[in-house]
Amino acid sequence: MNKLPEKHFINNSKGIKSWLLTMDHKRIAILYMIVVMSAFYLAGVFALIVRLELAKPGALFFKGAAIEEPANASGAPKGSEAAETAVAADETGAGPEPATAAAATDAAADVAVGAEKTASNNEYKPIDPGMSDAAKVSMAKSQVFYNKMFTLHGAIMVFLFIIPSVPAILGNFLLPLMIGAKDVAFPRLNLASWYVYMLGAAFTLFAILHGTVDTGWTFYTPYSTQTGGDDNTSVIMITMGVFILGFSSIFTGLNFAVTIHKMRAPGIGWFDMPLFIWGIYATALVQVLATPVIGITMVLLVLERWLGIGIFDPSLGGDPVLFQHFFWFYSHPAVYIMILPGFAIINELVTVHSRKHIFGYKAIGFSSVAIALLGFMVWGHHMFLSGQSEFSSMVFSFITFFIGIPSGIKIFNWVATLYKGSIAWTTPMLYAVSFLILFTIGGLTGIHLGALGVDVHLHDTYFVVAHFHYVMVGGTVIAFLGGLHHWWPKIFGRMYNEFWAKISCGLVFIGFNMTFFTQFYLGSQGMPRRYHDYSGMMKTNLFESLHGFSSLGALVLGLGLFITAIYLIHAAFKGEPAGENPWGGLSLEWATTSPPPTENFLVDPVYSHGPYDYDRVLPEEMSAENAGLKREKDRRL
Amino acid sequence: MSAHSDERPHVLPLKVYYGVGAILFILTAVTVLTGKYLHLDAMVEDVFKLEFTGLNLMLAMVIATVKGTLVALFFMHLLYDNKIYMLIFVGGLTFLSFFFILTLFDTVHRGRVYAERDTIWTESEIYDQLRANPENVLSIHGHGDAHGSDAHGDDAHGSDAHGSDAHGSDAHGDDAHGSDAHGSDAHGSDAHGSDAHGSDAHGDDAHGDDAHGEAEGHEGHGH
Amino acid sequence: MSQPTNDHGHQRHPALAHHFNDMEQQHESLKMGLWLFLVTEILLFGGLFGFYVFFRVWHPELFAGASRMLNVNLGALNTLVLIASSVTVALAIRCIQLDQPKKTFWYLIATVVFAGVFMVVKYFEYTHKFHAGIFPGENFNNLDFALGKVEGVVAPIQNPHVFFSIYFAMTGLHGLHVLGGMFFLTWVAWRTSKGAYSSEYFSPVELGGLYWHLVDLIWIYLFPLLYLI
Amino acid sequence: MEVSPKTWFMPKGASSIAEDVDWLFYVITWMSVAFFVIITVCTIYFMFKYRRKRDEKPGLTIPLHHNTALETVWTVIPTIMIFFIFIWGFRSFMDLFVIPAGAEEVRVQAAQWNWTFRHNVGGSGNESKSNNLHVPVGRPIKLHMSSSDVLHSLFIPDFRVKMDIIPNRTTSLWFTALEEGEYDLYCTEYCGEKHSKMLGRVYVMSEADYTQWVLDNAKAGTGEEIYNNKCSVCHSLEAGNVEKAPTWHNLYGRTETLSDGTTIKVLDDYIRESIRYPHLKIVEGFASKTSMAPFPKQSVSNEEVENIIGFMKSLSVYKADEANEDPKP
Repeated sequence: MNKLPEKHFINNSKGIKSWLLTMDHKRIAILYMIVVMSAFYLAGVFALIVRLELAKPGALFFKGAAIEEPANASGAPKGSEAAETAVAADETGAGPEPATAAAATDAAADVAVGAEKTASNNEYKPIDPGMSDAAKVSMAKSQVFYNKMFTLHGAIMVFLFIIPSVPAILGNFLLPLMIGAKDVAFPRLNLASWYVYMLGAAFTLFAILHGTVDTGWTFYTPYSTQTGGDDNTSVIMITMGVFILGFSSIFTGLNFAVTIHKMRAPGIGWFDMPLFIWGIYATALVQVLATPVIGITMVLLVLERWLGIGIFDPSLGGDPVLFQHFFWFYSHPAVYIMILPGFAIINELVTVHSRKHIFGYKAIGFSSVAIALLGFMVWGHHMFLSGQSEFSSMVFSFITFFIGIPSGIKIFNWVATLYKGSIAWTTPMLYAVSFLILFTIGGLTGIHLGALGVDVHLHDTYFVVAHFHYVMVGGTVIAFLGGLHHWWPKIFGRMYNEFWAKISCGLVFIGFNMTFFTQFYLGSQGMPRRYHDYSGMMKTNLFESLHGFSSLGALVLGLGLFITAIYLIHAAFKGEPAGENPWGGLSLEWATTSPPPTENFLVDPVYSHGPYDYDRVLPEEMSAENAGLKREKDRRL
Repeated sequence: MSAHSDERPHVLPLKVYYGVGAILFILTAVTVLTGKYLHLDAMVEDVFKLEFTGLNLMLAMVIATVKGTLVALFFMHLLYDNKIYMLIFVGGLTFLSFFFILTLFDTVHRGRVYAERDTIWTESEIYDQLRANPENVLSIHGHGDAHGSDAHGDDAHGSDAHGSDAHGSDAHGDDAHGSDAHGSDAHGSDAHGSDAHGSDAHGDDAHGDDAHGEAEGHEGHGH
Repeated sequence: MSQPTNDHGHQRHPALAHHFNDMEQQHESLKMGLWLFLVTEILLFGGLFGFYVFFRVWHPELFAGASRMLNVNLGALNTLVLIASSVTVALAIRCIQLDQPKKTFWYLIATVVFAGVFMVVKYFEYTHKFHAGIFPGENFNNLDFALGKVEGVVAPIQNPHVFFSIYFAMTGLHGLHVLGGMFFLTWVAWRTSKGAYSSEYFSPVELGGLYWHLVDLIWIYLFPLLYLI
Repeated sequence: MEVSPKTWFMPKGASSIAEDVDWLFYVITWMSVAFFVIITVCTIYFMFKYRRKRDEKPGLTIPLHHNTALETVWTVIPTIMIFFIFIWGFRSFMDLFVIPAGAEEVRVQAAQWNWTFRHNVGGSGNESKSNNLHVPVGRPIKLHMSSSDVLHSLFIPDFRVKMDIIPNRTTSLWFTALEEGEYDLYCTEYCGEKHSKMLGRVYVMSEADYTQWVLDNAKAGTGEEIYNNKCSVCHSLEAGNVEKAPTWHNLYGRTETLSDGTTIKVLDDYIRESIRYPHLKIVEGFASKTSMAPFPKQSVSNEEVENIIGFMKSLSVYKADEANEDPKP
């Protein structure tokens, strides 16, 4: 039976200091894993709250809000008024005079539409005047609460989980192993990036606790420069948090790019490395080139709020669409920072578990880099309707279509890799297959949103929510889960429980599709995004049934992910030892003990075979003692 | 990795550094002189009857780019180093140009289909407030002389009718450009107002010899 | 791959990190790392240059008029000072490559002194503006532009605070980078005086120099764009 | 152009462009389903066909590294298909963004959490205001939108139209309602606490009902009102009466020569600028007369400036869309 090596990177030095001041890329990967996964589950809780709120029309939380509690608890700039909209607003059409909710009598509500001398006075009013005061107070409070929840769900998922997740955890652990290096190029910078991440997370946490961040994760001005009135702290806190997290992302990207260029073991050329490295390289390029722009945008947003420098706020001579350009110039390459590591993982899962040479190595490698570079020219498709000029919408739509090609090529290549393989139905393979299916749906619905005419109808509706969840959750998160299961034995040296893994994979797949496939219909039927409540519409009951089903799916997805956490953590400590090469992989990380020693290899590796040479080399011949096969260097023809 | 690296990395002769330094100095002088005294647009218009705007800027940019490439190639050794660094440097600039060009597609063509869709640039409210109480407004020519109402024509359209500043309302009609001698600046009456910015009291500020906005050197600043 | 001692037989250089094979790989890695960092700096300042370009395309007259207020002489002086500092830091690198730590030390000190002069001149520029009530953003407190009383400009300029916000953002961020460069170069100079660097190991000096050249490069573009239009 | 039916995917398409948008949506959907089926069937089939038996010791697999022919096929075909989709998408985008001539203009003011729709009453400068949008059936309607605080976006799912509303700009969209009835109207750009309560209804009525509704709701003419108490002291409405200031009769759209000799066309921007900065472009012959004092925002708000422009439009024969020569003063 396999047994653990007595000395490896986890037990070779004890104590909290040895972990917190470690220079070992493997330990930093585990430090990242702890923090990033807890951010994932925290944001997951926020997602569940959002879904429960939307399960039923009307306010779910703060049901029993006491009446004497004044409604404007949120200190919204105009004083949150529960009395509904009033046309009798003054000439400048500014928002209606704030009327304190508690004192609003029903009479005031009826007359509010102004002296409209209409034959049929059943003019529609968004908040039906018949609502009792308690209902109005609870509606106002739960609205503010909901806005905060979806903002924090978005911000924490994007900045704290999905951008650092694969590069910082699996990338950190596997990059030096896969290219035969002792460590990443700058170990101190690697540790610094973890501490910078913690600082950024602290800022974000403070913004959560301080509590008035309700701008959405995109911080669109002029709302983000006005919300919260003169209480600047929480918006400045979260934007500073994003600015600092940007540095952590830059440090990781810079570190990986230099490592791949300079630290490869002798004999390993660019086409002898696993495609995981190509994916991580493309991600590093995007991280280094895109993140500074969000840095300067966040700094200027803070200056706009604090000093009023008049660059984004139209009342001070700025232009809000310019903020969107700056924001999306980072955020679209950021979605490629999210998906490219997902692609990177799938290469390894598909080849190792079907024991077959990758189909089209160069095609996949170069398409990763192509996506990374093209990703910088397409951000305008987020802004087709934001008032940008028609000419730029055309240009962005045209370039956007070309970015669909490389991802399509990748999917075809992976499917072709399965042909004539010997496919083991292990959990990582199940995750890889569900990635192929779900990411295809995500990618194809992107074409709906790229086509200008259709985007007018679908923009900012639940169709967009479904699309990016299919690409992000169906793509990156599922690939990440597959990668975690695939390399869990290598990181901790212990195997997880295969039965529970398959159960949770099934739950995740079913729950995910229940939640988000219904949202495609919700979106095309016109349900707008970021709506706390959809009562009072003509389609309320249609939306209610779809939202109900979607919320049910969210519970199933949540359950699946919860089970995953349990058995993986259990396996890390008490799983039975997994041996050096449980899946029969050929890349260098399987040519060392699991968990690997601190200096990664027992003996320094030299290139002996390609990572996907399943047609020439049997994985069983590989062993940790000789760091791969001790064969004379016969490079592939 | 080259197993054996020559001990002495590539070192440039001394005169390359001094030469490049000298060229940079000269180019700086050229760009300053052309910037201040040479009005290319006007010259091109009388000589070639062609309507161009921003030629000065283009010339300044060409000179700046020449200086930039000199610094990058010689001082930063891009010419002699591994070409990957040149690729990284130029790559960064290309991505920056992607950003500028594609965003300019939007900002320049906004009103192209319908003029009404173009951005309406309104003056921000801070100037209305400044006009409303001009006494603590500072000015280029010196401290806090109340600009109150010697604006173009009668500005007293209900916005700042209060006559608190000692000047009273200057003569109507067009204001004498630039030469509004403020010798008799009623410094006393609103001394507290004008120095509210924590800058220590200057005593007699450099009122007299303020040569049109370009405070020569810093003799005037006593701190 | 080399065993613990370098395969040339002689001892590993003390400054060679454990995970690098030889000094050359370490030096090249550090240089590439720095170049990638310089790209992030270029894109950071690129964002600000972006604001300059977009707002200038929208309001050419604002930029032309408001830049009258800037003192071209001080700007030119600053440019010369920075170019001088660029020359001295380049000579510092050359000297350390020729194993002359003494001269390197003095060249580095000269660079830091030039940087100091740059910051002092900038301090005067800023205070001159603050006295004229030109603060970034909302607390802009000067009506000369709105009333068209700026020398050489007839029509009233709308929202001049936008130009000065961009001006303060750009020169402010650049100033911070100059300060950062001063600290780093002082630390390197101190280490040079301690004899830490030689022609075999001089990466920190070169990195400091490259960073300083970039700071100078950015000012070379900043100066004409802000002062000379 | 008939109403496209309500299907599983799309709500009822009650506007002229709905049919074209739906067609493009279905074409993309069926193409996507085709690709999806190919990929899923291949994957599932390979998974089952080449499944590794429980205790099978896997040997070497076939050396299939790449197949250039297959790879070129699956690169070229998608490129052609998406290029076709892009062309169709851009064409329908242009239909959506170019407003047909003669569309009736409704001014929309989006504020934080309510809509205000303003209809011009038969050119008398009067306006009727409402929180809900009332439109006649069959005629193109142009919504001229601006926001008074943050970003908003007007979305009518059944008409397939949506456009963001930006504080410092006026954006516009158009539609032609094909069927009378009531439709939902949403705000789709997150605008703060009551973003989900910023709803409205679109009442599509017959021509007669619509004109009747507009007359019933006419408020005091804001355009005329401002003129009476702020502008009438200098500007007169009769033709030729120019002793103090230019008459507004037929002023809108006329080409005027300024005191420095340049000529300009009196349109929205010139009027807005002259109200704020009157001394900038003074018509020749009026420079000597007592100069007009600027009207800052406190005295005449942006809203009222728009109404003045609406009122001046009603006093002039000039029509914005058709090419017509200068109206005589």
